Amino acid sequence: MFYRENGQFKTSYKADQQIFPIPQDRWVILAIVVFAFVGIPLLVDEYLFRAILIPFLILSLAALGVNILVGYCGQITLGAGAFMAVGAYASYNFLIRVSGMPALAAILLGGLTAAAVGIVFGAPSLRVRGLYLAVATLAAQFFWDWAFLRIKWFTNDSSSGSVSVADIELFGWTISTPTDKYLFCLGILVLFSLMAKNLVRGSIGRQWMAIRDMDVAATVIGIRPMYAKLSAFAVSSFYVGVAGALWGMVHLGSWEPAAFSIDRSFQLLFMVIIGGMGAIAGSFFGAAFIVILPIFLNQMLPLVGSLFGLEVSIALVSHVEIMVFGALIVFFLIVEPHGIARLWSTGREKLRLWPFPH
Amino acid sequence: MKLHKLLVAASIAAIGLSAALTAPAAYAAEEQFFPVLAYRTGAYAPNGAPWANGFVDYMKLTNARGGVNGGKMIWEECETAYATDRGVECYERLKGKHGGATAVQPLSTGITFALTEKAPVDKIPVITAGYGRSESQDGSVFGWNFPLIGTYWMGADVLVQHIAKKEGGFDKLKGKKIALVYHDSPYGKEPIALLQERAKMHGFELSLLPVAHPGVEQKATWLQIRQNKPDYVFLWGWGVMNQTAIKEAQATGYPRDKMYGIWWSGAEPDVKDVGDGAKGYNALAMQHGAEPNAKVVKEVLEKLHAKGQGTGPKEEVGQVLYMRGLISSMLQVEAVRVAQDRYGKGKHITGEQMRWGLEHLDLDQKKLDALGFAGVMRPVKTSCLDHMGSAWARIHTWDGKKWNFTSDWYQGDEKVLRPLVISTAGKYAEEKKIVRRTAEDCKK
Amino acid sequence: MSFFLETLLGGLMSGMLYSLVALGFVLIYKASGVFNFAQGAMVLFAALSMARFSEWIPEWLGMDNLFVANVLAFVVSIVVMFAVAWLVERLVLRHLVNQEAATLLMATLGIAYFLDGVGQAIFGSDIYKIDVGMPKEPVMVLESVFDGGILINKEDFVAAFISAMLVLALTIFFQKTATGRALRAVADDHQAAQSIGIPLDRIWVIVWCVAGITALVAGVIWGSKLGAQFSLSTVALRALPVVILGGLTSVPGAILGGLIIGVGEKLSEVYLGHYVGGGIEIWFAYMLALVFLLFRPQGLFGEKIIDRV
Amino acid sequence: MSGRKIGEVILDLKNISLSFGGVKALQDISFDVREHEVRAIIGPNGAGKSSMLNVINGVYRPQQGEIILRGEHFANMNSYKAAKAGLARTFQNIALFKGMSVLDNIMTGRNLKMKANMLLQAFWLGPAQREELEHRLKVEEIIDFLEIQHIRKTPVGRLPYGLQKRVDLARALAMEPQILLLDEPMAGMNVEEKQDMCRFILDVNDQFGTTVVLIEHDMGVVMDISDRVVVLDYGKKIGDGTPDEVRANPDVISAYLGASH
Repeated sequence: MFYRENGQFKTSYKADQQIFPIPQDRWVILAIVVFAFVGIPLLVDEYLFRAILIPFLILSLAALGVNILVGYCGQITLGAGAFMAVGAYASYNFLIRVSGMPALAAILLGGLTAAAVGIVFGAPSLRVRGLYLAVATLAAQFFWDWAFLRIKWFTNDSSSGSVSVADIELFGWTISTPTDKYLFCLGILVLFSLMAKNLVRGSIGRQWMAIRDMDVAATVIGIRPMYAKLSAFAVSSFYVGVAGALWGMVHLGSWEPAAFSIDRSFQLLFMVIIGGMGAIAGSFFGAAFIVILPIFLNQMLPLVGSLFGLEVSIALVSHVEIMVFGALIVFFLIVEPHGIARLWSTGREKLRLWPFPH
Repeated sequence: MKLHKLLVAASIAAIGLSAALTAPAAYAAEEQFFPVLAYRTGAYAPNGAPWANGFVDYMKLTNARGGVNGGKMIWEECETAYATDRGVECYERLKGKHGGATAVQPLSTGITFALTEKAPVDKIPVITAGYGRSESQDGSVFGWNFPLIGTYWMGADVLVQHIAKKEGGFDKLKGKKIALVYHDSPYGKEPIALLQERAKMHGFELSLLPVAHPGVEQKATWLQIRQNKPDYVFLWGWGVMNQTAIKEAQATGYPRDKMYGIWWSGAEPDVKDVGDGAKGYNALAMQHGAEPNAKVVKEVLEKLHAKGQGTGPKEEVGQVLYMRGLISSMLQVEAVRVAQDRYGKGKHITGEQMRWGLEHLDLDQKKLDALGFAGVMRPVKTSCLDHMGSAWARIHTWDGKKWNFTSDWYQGDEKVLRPLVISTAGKYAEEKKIVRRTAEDCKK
Repeated sequence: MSFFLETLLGGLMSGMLYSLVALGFVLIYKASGVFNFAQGAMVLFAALSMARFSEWIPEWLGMDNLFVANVLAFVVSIVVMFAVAWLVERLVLRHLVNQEAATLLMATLGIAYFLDGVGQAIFGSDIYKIDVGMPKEPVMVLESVFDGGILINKEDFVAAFISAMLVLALTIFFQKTATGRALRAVADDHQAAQSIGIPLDRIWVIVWCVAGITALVAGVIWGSKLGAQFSLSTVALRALPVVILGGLTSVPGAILGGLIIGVGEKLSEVYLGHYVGGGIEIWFAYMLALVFLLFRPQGLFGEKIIDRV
Repeated sequence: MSGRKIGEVILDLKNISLSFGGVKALQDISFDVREHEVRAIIGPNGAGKSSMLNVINGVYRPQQGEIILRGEHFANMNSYKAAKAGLARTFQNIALFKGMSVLDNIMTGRNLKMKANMLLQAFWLGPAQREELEHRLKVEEIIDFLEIQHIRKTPVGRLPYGLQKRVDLARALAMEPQILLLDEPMAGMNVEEKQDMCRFILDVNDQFGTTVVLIEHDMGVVMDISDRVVVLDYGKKIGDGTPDEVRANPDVISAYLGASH
């Protein structure tokens, strides 16, 4: 009833070009962001912060990056984990090797390093696509897995190959409690989401989508595939790299290359497929879904089992978990290739028309 | 469309429920809660499962014996699949339950690294019996890590001592070639620092041969071994990597009796499928080996498995990894007892009190015998500065059917270990801006 | 020299197994344009099925003959793989006809996860033994020619022989039988094949069945070597560079590509690895494939793809 | 043909030959296009018309021949250079960006003229925002011109065929091209839609002075709207001239007109 646009008219193209042209949407989103900053820290306990909310924020950021590449520019990647690793180790090295380096700058530089590496490994996209590109990105994954294990310089000669950092500081604010970490990641995510939205609604975003939808036609109207694809790889890897830096330095505190293994790459791709390719919101839905589902199954299945007098072992739970992931991927690809984000917007369309469905 | 709605509804329900389920539950004051970070799936499941079974069985046994001064042990399992992030999630989920976890045992060096950062904040001791970071023996820097009764540096040290003895003295090691075949992870890399130190001391040649996770592809590794013909091969593998290594050794004709595994490469799942092919293969025994005749094993069979209350299959009881889980569990239960002696018998022990207990563990032979561990292990005595407590180990050898002890007891050489521990821990302290605990602090 | 030959032989033997998995990739890709990421999961599934049924069947029937048990387990496993093929076509592929290649690729990734989960839920996640009587001890040959001779693994030779037999059988199947010819027709032109009355859905089921059999053979060989366990599913990732090198549409390409990757991996690891600390074989294979991609995207024997506007 | 004045040769194609493997798609073709004129390329199916357009804007590279665009010589074009030089085109089998809205599709046509860098865009800072608005105004003019205001925000995939063709034209027009290449702009349309499309083409030619090169099957339309016609058959040029001249050319009659009508 309140979700009605009657009587709202745009009087300028500027008004029409806003991110959320419908005022109700604007207010709802604003309310969510305010709640996330103010309400959640008051309500939530440490477990939710550490085990769900912080991973959710960081993986959303990474999924956002993957979505730019896969969803907006139509280039497949199975190496996102490697770019997270590059971001994490690069920012680690900037932090410990350059004295007086502010942590935030180290994180952003980590992202930029990942962007540069992304451009190198994205170069094959100029000649190949689909499966072949997937192989190129897998090459990145395996190479960096190896490099961070083997090249001691990257890990500051740590004997075990595992690195750790102290709590980071931001303009005198030491980020140590879960709430601090949450707020820091949330701030970055909000900023980066806004930037991503701006990019995809502007000319660069249109170039990416043009390349995705019909690359020959895109070239004919003067879009350079090289610039469009490599910029998508760069921006995507930047996001993924920053996410990697946050994952290592803020969430884990100490980590090893296995934290960014090929499973992580698949997980990020799944987030984008399930959440919604080519939709910013899809990245959040996908990340939320994939972070929560295993925890949910872990707690629910034994309960459900006990209703029927069965004991559900943790082994079975985790088998069921990967089965559910697999089945959901197939389900979404068949039934709703645009993922949860599309389900959401379909629901919203309905709401706009409610209670008159036609 | 219906399916769509169902899906949305399910996701909302999921969020709501997991929030509801994580709300702190009521607990009885005298119960001690232990999270069990296990892995029964993935590439390392065959080795992770028996450990977890032994671990849980001892807590069951403790309760069957009437608890610690009447206080019961309670626990909850969480699947980590040997993945660090899942392990961290498990830890976060479980650490606050039932009035807070008393201690946690990650059973993964990677997870140990992650939890090392969290333990001082949460004030929950991290027990890593026979794994984890070797320098965490230094309790003045690693206040919350307890690599009880064995670290990888100590293990590697004992292996070198053993072959020196076989060769007839450390001076005979000069010019010898030793190859380390290791799991390419923090776990596998741990012994490198010590072995390099020893190589410098005695002039043997150390070659490092990493094997990528999960370790099923070792052909190239063993071809290199065949080319270099090292005098000894040390194996630092886990899960399927171990039996693959032994099979490849068989296939390339490397003598199994020149192979020495760390204690995580010397259990039944590592050799039983290779059968005769593994005959002569040696591994370090972290004090205990397979102990089918131990008193405590008989007690478990009698009090738990005979009543259908055992965890896992009955045949497993007494096997190497099962025993490791059992001992790990026993050490923490005994630490609870020590803490209760100071903070009140039958009372609930907090993480901080548990640390005190772990730092004042003193299991002499008499206590061990009483617990049914006679002949299984040697006394353990920890202190504020020494979080390992015991550095004894021996070698056992597979005869095609079972593991048999084939050496005397060895002790890790303090003169070699201590400086390495101190300097590495110092580097960590510097990185993390940690102030060393002094003898004064220890008294608190 | 003798060491070089041993390395070469070792590489060829690993390569043979890669070829077997790559063959599964190629068969499905040729007939349906789907790149089947789930081939590795199928190998695991088949190996688990083989291992467990050879253990269960004697229990059920109360007999004690390893050979009969193995034969029965093999037959049951074939039936299981056929069921998998049929379900995949029914539940997944049928609904994704004419979708983009990338979508199909991701769908098979989903299938892979699902199979990994189901396989372990049904058959368990321990290491299981497949004992088909493969010889384990090595022999030395050519001792008169080289100093120390060359070490040969009988097991590898038996495996290579079985692989070769399978390839031969498949070749006969494709060249001589009506179904085989129909499959080739589909590969050449979907519409043409349909217009002469070959039902596409049945072709897909058949080709997934054939891929299931190659997965089973690969699973048995590998399983008897390494034990049937979870890590087998990662083999798909190792065989992926093979098809890039050999070309996605070429059976000889899969075989030759497998051998090249196998040899390349081992030689690089043994001769280059220690300069950089070892463990380079996985990414070396991928880099090899990547370099290849840049210069000859269609692979050694693949058909050139021309984009039409 | 009111106020416009046909000018000098703007695009000159000399001895173009193109083959795919063994198939000769174009053999030694030469013709020119004058400024402001409507130039048609006709011929039976498979005559090489689309290939000709693809050569002109650089999608295909001819093995021989040269393209002279406003006095500049090119052995072969590439699509980007062609777009920069003021060539725009539409496609026979509509090549719209099907995941994007009509407005976004047309906005892509402004791409070459948009200069704000990525950082400005990311933060939606002054210049980027102003630029977006400026080009939006231009695009809205084209939307008005082609009468597609009502479908602005619709994803192109949901539009009927005729409208898609119109959006395709709009996207090309958004580039403000000097030469517009149209590949069968009226294929598959009904009479009414064809009339609309004819009107749009002539208006573009008339109001903006855009040179138009078009391929079309409908002879009536071609003869009505074009100034000069080139006729291809089996990759060879068999006629060139005004509609009347071509209509009278015996080769053309036998090869094309006679055969198909």
